[in-house]
Amino acid sequence: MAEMQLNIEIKRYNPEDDDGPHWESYEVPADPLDSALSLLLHVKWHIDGTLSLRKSCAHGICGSDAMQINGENKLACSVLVQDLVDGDGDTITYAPLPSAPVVKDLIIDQSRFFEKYREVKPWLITDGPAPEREREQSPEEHAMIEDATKCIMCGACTHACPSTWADPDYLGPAAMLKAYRYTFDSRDDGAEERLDVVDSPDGLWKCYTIFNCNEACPKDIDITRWLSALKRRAATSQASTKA
Amino acid sequence: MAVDTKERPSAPQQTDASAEQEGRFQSYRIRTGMFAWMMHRLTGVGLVVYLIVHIWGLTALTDPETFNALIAKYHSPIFKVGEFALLVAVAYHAMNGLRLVLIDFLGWSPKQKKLFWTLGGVTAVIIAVGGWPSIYALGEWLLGPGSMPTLFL
Amino acid sequence: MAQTNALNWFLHRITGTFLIFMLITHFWVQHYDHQAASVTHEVVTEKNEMPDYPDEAKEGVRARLGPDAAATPYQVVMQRLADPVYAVLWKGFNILFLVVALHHGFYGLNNVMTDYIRAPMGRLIARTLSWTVALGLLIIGMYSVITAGW
Amino acid sequence: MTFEHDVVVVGAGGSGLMAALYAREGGADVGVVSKLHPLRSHTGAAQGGIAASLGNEEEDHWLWHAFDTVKGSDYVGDQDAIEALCKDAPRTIVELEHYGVPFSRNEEGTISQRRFGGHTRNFGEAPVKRSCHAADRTGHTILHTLYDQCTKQGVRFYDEFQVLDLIMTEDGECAGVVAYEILTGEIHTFHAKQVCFATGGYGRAFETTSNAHAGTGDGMGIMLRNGIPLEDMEFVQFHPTGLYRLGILITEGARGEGGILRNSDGERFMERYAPTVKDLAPRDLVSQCIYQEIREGRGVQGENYVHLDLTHLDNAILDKKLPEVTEFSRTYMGVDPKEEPIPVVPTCHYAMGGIPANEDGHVEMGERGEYVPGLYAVGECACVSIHGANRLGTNALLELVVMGRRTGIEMAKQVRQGKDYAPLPETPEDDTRTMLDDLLSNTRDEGEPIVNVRSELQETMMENVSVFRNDDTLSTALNDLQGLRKRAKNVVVDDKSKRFNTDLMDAVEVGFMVDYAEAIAGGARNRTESRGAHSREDYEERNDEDWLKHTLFHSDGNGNYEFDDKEVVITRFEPKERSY
Repeated sequence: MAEMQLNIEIKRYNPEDDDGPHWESYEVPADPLDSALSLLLHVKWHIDGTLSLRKSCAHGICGSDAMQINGENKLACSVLVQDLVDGDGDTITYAPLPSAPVVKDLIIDQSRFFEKYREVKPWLITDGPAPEREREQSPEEHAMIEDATKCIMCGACTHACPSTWADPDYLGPAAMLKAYRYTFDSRDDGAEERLDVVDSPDGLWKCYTIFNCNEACPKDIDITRWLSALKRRAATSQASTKA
Repeated sequence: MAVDTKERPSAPQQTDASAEQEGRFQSYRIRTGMFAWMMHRLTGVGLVVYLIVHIWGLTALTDPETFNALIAKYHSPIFKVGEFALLVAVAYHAMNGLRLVLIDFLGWSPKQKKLFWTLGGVTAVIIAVGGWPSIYALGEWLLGPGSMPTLFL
Repeated sequence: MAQTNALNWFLHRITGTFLIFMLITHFWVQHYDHQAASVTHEVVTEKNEMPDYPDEAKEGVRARLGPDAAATPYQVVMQRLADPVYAVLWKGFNILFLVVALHHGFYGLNNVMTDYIRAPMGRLIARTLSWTVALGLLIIGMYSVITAGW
Repeated sequence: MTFEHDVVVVGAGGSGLMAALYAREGGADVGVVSKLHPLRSHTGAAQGGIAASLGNEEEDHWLWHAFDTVKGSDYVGDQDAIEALCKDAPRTIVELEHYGVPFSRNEEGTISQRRFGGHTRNFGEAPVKRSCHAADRTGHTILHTLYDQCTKQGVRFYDEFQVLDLIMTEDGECAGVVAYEILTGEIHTFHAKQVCFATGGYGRAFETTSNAHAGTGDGMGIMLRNGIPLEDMEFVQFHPTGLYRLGILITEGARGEGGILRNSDGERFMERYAPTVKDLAPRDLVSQCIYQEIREGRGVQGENYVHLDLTHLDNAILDKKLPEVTEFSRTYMGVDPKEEPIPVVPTCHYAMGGIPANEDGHVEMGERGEYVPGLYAVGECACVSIHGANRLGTNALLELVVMGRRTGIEMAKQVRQGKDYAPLPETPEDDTRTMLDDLLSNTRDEGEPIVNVRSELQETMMENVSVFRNDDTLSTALNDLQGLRKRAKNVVVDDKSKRFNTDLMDAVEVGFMVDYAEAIAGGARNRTESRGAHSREDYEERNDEDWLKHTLFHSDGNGNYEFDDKEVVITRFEPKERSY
């Protein structure tokens, strides 16, 4: 049934047995409309059960299966074979997200990624008691943050960022997008607290508008745009505190 | 009981091999944004080096002999090549810098690719027009006087 | 420790934009001056030979230093600096240019260095070192500019 | 290792996080144990909305909402629970908004609401705008906001710990759970005063499903193995519009915004089946109609799918209100919904049945009020029974948050009132250890790959226990399951390592699947009537006289099972014929 045979190269590594990461190849049947994830599952289910990867929803909303495919960070479930290869016999490469500690095969340790997320106080901070009904927010105010709320925290952006590679302590696009999402929420009163965190040597100013995050984002969020807005906000708030 | 959300019950052991994954530089597909950034850094560092040399050179202003010798040096072929490279670096760094300013200050992120190609075109024109005298002079020197077309000059 | 870089980030972009205009001016005045043989008579000379200046420039130098004076680059520059209005404008511009270029360049360099140096001590050393160099260059440059033509 | 918490919540989707958050706010020390990172939970995939009679767009009343839910359930939902749900809905939505959920807004700046299948004004008169939403990412924004809040409040998370067993004392009290730490392969005991299961649904037991790979219904399997019955498992919801072949969901919101289902003739066939609400009929009905069209040869191009037509909608609506629909169709089918209709087919979507629980989350063994001390269930894995034989769209998210909230509050109250730890048995981890060791010791000689057993199970369930069922198909399924039960014990685990052994967990999950699949097929065979999502070809009519009751499925975990009844609570709405 399958229209072509593809060569799958996977960067494998199990620290329990292996000295270091190494590449392994597999022959896999594929259709143009198969997702990159389904090829991996074919390997895991039919060829080698020791292959380890995270997966869940398989349609791009849970953010489990971000990895480096053909040299770029993508969600395996959201990219199709036809967008990766030209035809029969071609090769697709899979590696874990760059610049992250590897737990096993394609699975990375995300504890540092989520530490950064927690650092930016990613929750609504409000002064005063909550009203009886919902807080009002105009469609325009809502539009300010809507793009940012699409984030699924898959980590593709942060691990695509050369600033993260150079300095793993860099907060990274995902965490700072969260900071943007709450700081620019018209209901939020916590801007100062959050800006204190992102306005740091390992924070906002290491965003050099490289756009790797935008390219990697499986939800097509214009991350750079929102981080620029956050920079302007941080800069003006610094100016007003000094004044 | 104290509640701590930060610490995992048991963190994975960091091994040397897993640290290997964390190189400062990663091989990654280069798209326009990353290309622009890499070139910006490269030209930027180059220009700082040039700036140091250039300012150092200014000390020659105090002494006629040194200054004249320096200017004479500037007219040697190797410096003509350097001059051209300088123009390329300055033009690129300036135009890409403009792109970054537009993105950061005016929120032109959605237009970043268009900006990249447009300003790339402008840079090419600047290099061609501004660099022509150097190319002309080099050509004259290499191929003999009168061998270069006298465009713009 | 107030670790904000907001002001530097802002200045970096402002100085960068400024530099574009300053560079154009700098090039125009210094390197494409119609008195100098740059635009119209761009030449490559053999080692240590002087470029030939147009008659206009030669005359200017002779008028100032006597009929036998040679129109060397130094003399051409000094001849221009002899005009007090030009000299003040030129010096003012160049000092500003110096400051702006140094801030822009060395802040950029610091960005690169703090990306690849992670230890706080290392960062401190790199920063101190680079800004010391920048300060030295500023002093040298200012001295050269201010004393030029004296 | 043993961890102690006042409250341990198993599962970190919408209901788990909600229960954890409210228990924490009520002063309890809370640990959340989940086999995934919480943000990977399947709540994030819920697209269309969450129902509440806020009345932001037009007049609405919780009683109308309750009526719709009762009618939607085909009158087998418990009306006391439904009333609690619909009454609590508005205030819960407002609380979510205060926590920061970025709901879409209308021009007045209040939460925007839209129409959804089965939701009507004035007891069935006409569709009503009741569904609050955040574009078509409602579940996603709720899940993320709840996680943000739990982080803020200091809920302790144990990510990627798979719970494999319940710890029960001899007196039938729950003392905690046993969990496998996927990262290290260690087995841990969680000792808790209160245990709350929020383990989600079992869509993965069917071949075509909108559910995540993780949706393997582990919690239900664990309950059965510990002697706790499952309720109403025969009611399985098939969502009418899954992408053809893939099962990925196209939200009902697409029809709420005006999308139309068409057969091969281009006919809007829902007009024939449900003249009043047409394409916005409840899911059970629409799924059955689609199957009917396909059976009668009106599937598009002779294939077994129909078209969801959105081409007549404004591009602005598709871009603003249904961006994910557009994205999914383009990504996975290469179809641009602005230009051409989307091929869709019913897909296994939601489990109406589950662990019997009341509206405060207490798990009930049999009769009402017969609680299992210290044990709660909430969300899709629980059967409260709000949804009865068929769930209305947007009521699932609502159940997660309302019941999660109520359960969290109840657990915190119990802790404050001095509920103490039940004593741990001497070796709580033994059964789990044995199970895992047995699986790891299987060899290729006697066993087979995990995928074989799982695929066959999914196929037989899809073939025999999906939208239309009869005694023959159900007997076939039960027969197959008997064989699969044995084979599931012999599957071969390739990966023998301790570190992140997903292969081993796959093997465990297949075992759970067989256990509750039997409850689904068995319950369906047992219930000799058609009601809601349970449609028997050999018993086409609803039979209130014999079957206006819940089914309780008891199993010994070895293929021997029996059924028990539980009465349906009726408060206001007497059962009548259900037509739309």
